[in-house]
Amino acid sequence: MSTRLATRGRLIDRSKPIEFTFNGTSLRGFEGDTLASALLANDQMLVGRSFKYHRPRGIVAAGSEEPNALVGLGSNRRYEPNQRATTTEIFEGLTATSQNHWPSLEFDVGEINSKLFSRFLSAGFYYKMFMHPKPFWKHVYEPFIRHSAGLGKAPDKELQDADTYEHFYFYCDVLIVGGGVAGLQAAKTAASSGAKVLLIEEKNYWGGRTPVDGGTIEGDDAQDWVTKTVAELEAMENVILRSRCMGAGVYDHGYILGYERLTDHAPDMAGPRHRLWRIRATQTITATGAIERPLSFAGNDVPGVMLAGSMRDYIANWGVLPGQRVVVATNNDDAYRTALALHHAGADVVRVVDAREEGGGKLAEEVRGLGIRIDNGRAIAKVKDGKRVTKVAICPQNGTGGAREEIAADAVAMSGGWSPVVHLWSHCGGKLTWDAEQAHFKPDPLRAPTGADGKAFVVTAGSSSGPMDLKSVMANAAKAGINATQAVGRTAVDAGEIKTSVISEAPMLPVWLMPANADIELRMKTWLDYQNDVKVSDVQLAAQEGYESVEHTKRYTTLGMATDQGKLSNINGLAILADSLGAEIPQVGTTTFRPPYHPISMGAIGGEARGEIFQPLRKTPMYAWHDDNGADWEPVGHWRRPYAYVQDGETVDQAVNREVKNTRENLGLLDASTLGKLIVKGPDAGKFLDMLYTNMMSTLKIGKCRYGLMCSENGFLSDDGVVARIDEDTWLCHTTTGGADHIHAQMEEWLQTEWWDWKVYVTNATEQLAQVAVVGPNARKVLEKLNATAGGGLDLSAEALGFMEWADGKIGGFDARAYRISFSGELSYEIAVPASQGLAFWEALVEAGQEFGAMPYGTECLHILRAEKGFIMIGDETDGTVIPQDLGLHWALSKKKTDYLGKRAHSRSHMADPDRWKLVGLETLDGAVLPDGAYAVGEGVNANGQQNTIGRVTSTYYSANLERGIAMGLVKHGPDRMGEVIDFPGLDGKIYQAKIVDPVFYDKEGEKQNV
Amino acid sequence: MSDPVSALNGKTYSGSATVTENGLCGMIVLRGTFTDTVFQQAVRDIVGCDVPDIRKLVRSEIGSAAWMSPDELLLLVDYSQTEAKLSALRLALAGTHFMAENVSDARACFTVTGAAGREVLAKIAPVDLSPVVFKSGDFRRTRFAQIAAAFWLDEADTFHIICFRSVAEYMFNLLKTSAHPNAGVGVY
Amino acid sequence: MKRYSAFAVAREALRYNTGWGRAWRSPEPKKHYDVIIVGAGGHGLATAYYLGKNFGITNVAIIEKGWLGGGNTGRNTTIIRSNYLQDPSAAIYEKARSLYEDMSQDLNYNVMFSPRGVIMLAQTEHEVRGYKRTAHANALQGVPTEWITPARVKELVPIINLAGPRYPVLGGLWQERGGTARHDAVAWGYARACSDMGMDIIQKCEVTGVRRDGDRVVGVDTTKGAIDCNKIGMVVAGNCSALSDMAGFRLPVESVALQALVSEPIKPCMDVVVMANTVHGYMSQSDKGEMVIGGGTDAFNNYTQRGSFHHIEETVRALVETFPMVSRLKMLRQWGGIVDVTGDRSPIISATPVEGCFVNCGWGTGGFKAIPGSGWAMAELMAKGTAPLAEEFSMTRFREGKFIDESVAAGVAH
Amino acid sequence: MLILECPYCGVKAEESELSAGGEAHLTRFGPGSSDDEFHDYLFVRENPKGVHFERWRHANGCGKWFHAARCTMTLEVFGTYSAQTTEPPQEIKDVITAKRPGWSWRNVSDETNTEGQRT
Ligand SMILES: Cc1cc2nc3c(=O)[nH]c(=O)nc-3n(C[C@H](O)[C@H](O)[C@H](O)COP(=O)(O)OP(=O)(O)OC[C@H]3O[C@@H](n4cnc5c(N)ncnc54)[C@H](O)[C@@H]3O)c2cc1C
Ligand SMILES: NC(=O)c1ccc[n+]([C@@H]2O[C@H](COP(=O)([O-])OP(=O)(O)OC[C@H]3O[C@@H](n4cnc5c(N)ncnc54)[C@H](O)[C@@H]3O)[C@@H](O)[C@H]2O)c1
Ligand SMILES: Cc1cc2nc3c(=O)[nH]c(=O)nc-3n(C[C@H](O)[C@H](O)[C@H](O)COP(=O)(O)O)c2cc1C
Ligand SMILES: [Zn+2]
Repeated sequence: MSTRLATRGRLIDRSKPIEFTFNGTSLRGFEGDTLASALLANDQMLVGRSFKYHRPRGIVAAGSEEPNALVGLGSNRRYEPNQRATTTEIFEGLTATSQNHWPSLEFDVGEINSKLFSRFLSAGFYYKMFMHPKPFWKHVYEPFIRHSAGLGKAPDKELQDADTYEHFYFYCDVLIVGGGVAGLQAAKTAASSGAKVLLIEEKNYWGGRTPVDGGTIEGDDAQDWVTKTVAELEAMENVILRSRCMGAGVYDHGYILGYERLTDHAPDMAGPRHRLWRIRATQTITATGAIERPLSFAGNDVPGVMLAGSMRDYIANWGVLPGQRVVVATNNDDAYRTALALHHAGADVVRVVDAREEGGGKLAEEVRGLGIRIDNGRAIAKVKDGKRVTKVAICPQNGTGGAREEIAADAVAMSGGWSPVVHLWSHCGGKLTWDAEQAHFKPDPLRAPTGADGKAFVVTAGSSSGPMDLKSVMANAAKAGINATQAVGRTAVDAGEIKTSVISEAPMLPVWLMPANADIELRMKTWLDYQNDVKVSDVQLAAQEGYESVEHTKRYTTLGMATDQGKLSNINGLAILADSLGAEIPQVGTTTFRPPYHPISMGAIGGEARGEIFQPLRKTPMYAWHDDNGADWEPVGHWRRPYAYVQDGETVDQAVNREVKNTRENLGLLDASTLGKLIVKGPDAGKFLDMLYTNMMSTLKIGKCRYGLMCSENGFLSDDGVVARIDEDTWLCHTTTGGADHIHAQMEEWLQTEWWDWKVYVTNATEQLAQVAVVGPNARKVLEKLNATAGGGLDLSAEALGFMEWADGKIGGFDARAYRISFSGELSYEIAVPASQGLAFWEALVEAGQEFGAMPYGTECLHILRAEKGFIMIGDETDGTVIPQDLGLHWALSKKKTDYLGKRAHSRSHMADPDRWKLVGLETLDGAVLPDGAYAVGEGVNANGQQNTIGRVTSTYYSANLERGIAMGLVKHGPDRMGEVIDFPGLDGKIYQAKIVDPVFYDKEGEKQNV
Repeated sequence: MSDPVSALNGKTYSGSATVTENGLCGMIVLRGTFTDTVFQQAVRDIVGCDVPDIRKLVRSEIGSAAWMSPDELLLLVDYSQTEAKLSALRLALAGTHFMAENVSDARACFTVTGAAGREVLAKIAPVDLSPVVFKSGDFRRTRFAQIAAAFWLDEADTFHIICFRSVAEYMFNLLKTSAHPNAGVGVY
Repeated sequence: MKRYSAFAVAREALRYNTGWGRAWRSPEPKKHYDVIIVGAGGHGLATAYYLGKNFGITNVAIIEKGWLGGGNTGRNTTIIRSNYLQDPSAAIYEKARSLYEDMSQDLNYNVMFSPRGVIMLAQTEHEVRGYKRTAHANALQGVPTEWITPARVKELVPIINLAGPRYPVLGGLWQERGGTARHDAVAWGYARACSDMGMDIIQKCEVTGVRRDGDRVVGVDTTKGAIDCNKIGMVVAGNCSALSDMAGFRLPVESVALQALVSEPIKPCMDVVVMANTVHGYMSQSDKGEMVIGGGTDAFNNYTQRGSFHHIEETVRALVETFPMVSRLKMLRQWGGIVDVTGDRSPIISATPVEGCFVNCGWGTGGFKAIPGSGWAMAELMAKGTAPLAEEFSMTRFREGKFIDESVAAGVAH
Repeated sequence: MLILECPYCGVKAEESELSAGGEAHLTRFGPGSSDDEFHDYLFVRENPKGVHFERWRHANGCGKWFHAARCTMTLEVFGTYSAQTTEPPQEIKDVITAKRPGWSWRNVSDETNTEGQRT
């Protein structure tokens, strides 16, 4: 029976009762309780079911190492699976449900796995079976396995998380992780140097275990020392303390993640739920303490079997007595503290089972003095199975488990010794060394993780360094503070020896199995990894089958792969493995420690980036107008561009067709602001552009424009656009929307890293200007009307501004630059105005254009218009594997220039291959639209049995002007095969027959644009 | 010609700090050789201050100059005078190798005021914003969450932020989220 | 070797599993082998297996510096698909996928190949067109794939947020026969089968030099001494540049870190593999219940098996947007692998300038799915000198400009 | 998450402010070069385990390219330096020699004082 004590409980406030529910039952706790302590206070020993065997499981630990007590917490938009009861602070209205059982926690059908099949479900059993009949894996076995695995249930598929998250970048000289006495001392020492110090502690209280374990520091009772020290640190300007903030991971170059849980303990509080601290610390001190190891005996997973240290935590911290009749099993002196705590809290310590023949030291004497029976050299043979502890069988440690004595008990406190928490030390490459005396791995200070400067950047402090007694812990912590401070170039005040109480302890005895030669029946009931149901026999089987590397054993048995990452099981597991292999533990080594120390929410990792700030959304100055006027948006990089403007009663396709016709017949307006506009200036600008473009740009006359192509060094077409020469040493290069940033970056790269002696400057002016394409037979009319009505002298007549020319001036009162260029084959002007007037200019055009039939058009119409004219589009006709020659763009490849990017590449054998597919137009025989991406089939199959192909569609549209499908494609020997009909099988099963034609479908003579 | 409008037309939000889109600001990108005395004089003539030190912004009555890179300054002037100053600058530098372009409309400007300003920025920019490290007159180019930005701190502890115009709304929402009244960190 | 079966498991259970022997032997190296495979990852082991199975070459040693399967084979997100755009890729990945279907039976080791289907989401017009193109190509390559509507996507992936809102799902390329497999088991199954054929798997033995007689390879130096051989297959993924240096030739490869992470296990909530390339995230659920999530690659050379956290952040951000419920899951563990990336991001299966020395590398971020097909082709190449599946993957293609570029159809390589 | 100090603006930039640009000190080969030269220029990389020289750009910052000397096994940064150079400066080589005696990279090593021969 687990009960709440009338006294004790330093962390709870009995004046503040709290109601919460567990599996629908209303229970009470106090402010300061964890869910685990509150459950225990209500005698709720059974809290969950194990992963594989669905064994009844209770709370074993009191901190984040807890493997069993995982619950589903909250509901709806605040539901979260797999929350640890031991790290969950209770609050009014908390709802928790246990996991991994059906139909209920008490009666779980899955338990049959444990009762009947457990011996069949040994390590790796599924690799050996479920192979026949073959389809059964997908349809029977796998679904079954998946449903019985998996722990908590998934959050609702449709609900958005109710909470928000954020990040915080923080920089300090010394970061201390862990706010136990060691962390506090290290912080105090480091802070004395004036260094900027951040101290983080995952729990909501300071001091770690010491106030529970007792002792004095500098003459004060541990708790008083903690209170005093915290106050001292809080008063210092150079120190920041954060509780509820876990050191989650240590990454390269001193980058550390802090995971601060802001509202988990009070979900109704406004503000972000979690904050991910992205800390860059010159030195990090990990003062993360030590974790107690369970003992490996049969039935060590029965609810009521608990870590000894945790049991006294429950008594001291939360005033909860987990059992009335308790057996304490140990291989070291520390567990006697639990015996004392139990006794003083009123429990009956029915036996202390000490595996050591010699027994314990001073603390043992004290226990014996209280009349408690201590059995030396003995072990727990077995705890009787069930939903809670009822009987404990005791036997000699050096035996197979025979000669048992059975005693009645309702709880067992076990201690297998303590292991330093070395996770953070190890994340970034810190190495460990084996301490045979204490039987644990501890950090090897000579092989610390190293940072950007090649020097160690992590120091450990306190029990996470190895020493377990208070005196050495404090000395080690102070030293860590001094070392870290030195490493940041400062001098700490050396406080000298820190006086503490001293209790000498007898040496511990490594005990990896209880009893030492436990028979197979017992080993099959002896748990190593509670959550993943890995037993001693599993590890032994893995070794027997040749999975000898500790990494193989881990993966074969799943030891240490559960949500606790083996905090309790790893060392015990590898000791068993070492024993099975006849090897020493350090030879076997550990598995790799990886972040996070303890699972962290995905929400926190994503941070603020959700909803409208999931990603930047780039908007042109006319964005709002488009949105108000029916824009069907298309994402283009981070931009959003109107695909079409849908009017009432129209489908998107109808809108596109309307726009296509209207632009050719009347007037279309396109927001072309996203096109890249790079200004290139300098005495060597012409020479530079000649290198970047395949054609000649240096000879372009001022006032003129030229269409240019760019290739990568690898020869592939990468961008295109119209280049205008502005003055003697200035050019303006238009790029594609996607190309703007990237071509700009590329220009800078060549200028800075290859031709750094060339005098050229580049500025990306893309966003300075809003650009509108005014397209169609009425293009000139609308602009002239603007000039006439609103003033503006720019002469836009054919004579003053010829095709492929540009001019600056005022149009309708706006400062403008007009380019007479055309991507549609129509009379067309592209007009740039300052972005701050883009919307006004656009609106002016729309209004003035009314009488000329002006309509805005979107990207799809743009595509169709250019396809009707056989103009290529980067990203359609090109895909990163296409060279200009494939597209019949030889005319744009300068013969005069000795060099330009891509030129050398074009002479490689495959690029000069006459069999390359070449651009042609394609017309279906029946006028249908060729399917996008279709391939043309050739004769036969290739060496791998694949159908041979001879071409593919690169763009295909319905042309409303021609009232038929038009397409372009790349076809083997295409230009030589005009008029031939080739077959394109569609995904719909139909074969589309298309004639190879010239790619210019509309206005072949190009008369329309030249008016 | 109609009145020029900034990306968000002066939108503002008050939380733990006040975030304001600042309207249009005259900005000239000036590239050239900093050590050239002609260049230095031109800068002095246009904005009334010397070429700033690395990662600094200097101010005068008539304008400011910010260090963008070893060969690039950002000159801040009155919006209405940008074109005139640009012409003057081009004239002054004629014959040297330089580039001067008006980028006023390519950018959006924000201020963040209030005691929580440092924290608001520290949630989204990987920069040490502690008062001993980042001081008034410091100018820094970095990223704000997923976009490039530049910012500086003035004597009145106001942060000034510049980003591209197209992402003004993203920037505003980012700062707004960061300045949520219940999301104070409490370290600065 | 004892056959694995439900019957054997039951029988052994009754005698406390005492009768199970080793899955593979751990022998000392012999002085000479016909073939030495360097690297006991999936590709190396599969190469050895098919050398034995298809060509009767069994005097083979597989030399592994660490533990077998501990390289990228042991740390990948296990996505298997063959809906590639380019013919040579589709051929080898489809060969691999079809071998996966029978692998458990063939090896008598359950590799848990789970043909649960793979969806590649199209979230931009560009992707729509890219995937339609791939679907057309696949139809002619004999790879059954299907272009599916958003409604069908939602049916297959109930946890998805179709509306975006940023990148609404416009459809997807669906390969019903794609899926996942238990990655470790693939290595272990091959290892067991190789060992059973008499091949020697030598673990904890690093190849430190390649011994040549003129232009011909004659053996290797290892941390366990020199070993002679007639042919070498270098199948060491991220370490291939180091190995080729030993042999005296260079490879067009760079080694970079690729990361992955898993959530805590939850009950089944997603039955297919989803790849969302626009936002850079992909995810599946393992049989144990974790959401298995692939991250991005660093752009710098790195041999630490760790990567930079901002890639994890980017991936998780994308997944929270795509699958809102992910927000309230927790990351359990993250890790990295060192992947070998070539100039066109497609692999190399090739003879080399050194006679008798063959190389298989460059699988980069996506070679788990290829393991059986690659082993098949590599074995044929080593045994016969040519192999149709390997033909186009020769290292000379970079000289000719004959790339195999998969990125063109909005695709990524995983 | 690396930090590299930009030699131009002095910012100790974290990786997310930078973009990595691959191997340093490549010689560009254009028309007239042999197939081997061109192939190696485009594709063959040192990819060393250990000392490496590479290019980075302070992309979310001053925008400048620079060079870094770094160890690919430990990620230690030996130094950063100007992009406008065809070989690592002597100071950087000295730093590396002190930390990694016997190092070599392409034809640069702790002994030689090459004139930055680029292969
Ligand atoms: C995070 C991540 C996610 C991935 N996701 C996917 C995915 O979803 N789908 C997919 O298809 N692919 C994926 N991949 C890629 C896939 O893992 C690899 O392509 C594949 O596993 C490579 O197998 P391999 O046998 O070539 O290499 P490895 O498995 O790396 O084996 C190479 C072996 O060579 C050994 N070796 C190296 N040097 C020496 C030496 N000198 N002497 C002896 N031995 C040596 C190594 O120790 C290693 O064991 C992913 C990779 C990573 C890292
Ligand atoms: N006699 C024994 O056998 C024995 C064994 C173990 C500990 N002890 C006693 O325990 C005390 C140890 O003091 P200490 O300060 O070294 O350890 P501690 O366990 O008291 O404190 C460590 C603190 O670090 C925190 N922490 C751990 N990982 C963290 C992370 N990733 N992020 C943030 N916080 C984290 C913990 O919550 C804890 O508060 C001493 O009094 C020692 O004598 C004794
Ligand atoms: C598909 C897959 C699923 C995994 N699932 C888990 C898991 O449930 N628990 C766990 O701890 N690790 C899991 N891992 C990660 C491994 O523990 C390990 O990190 C990975 O294999 C890399 O090895 P290393 O971390 O030892 O370097 C998984 C890995 C893969 C590839
Ligand atoms: Zn810089």
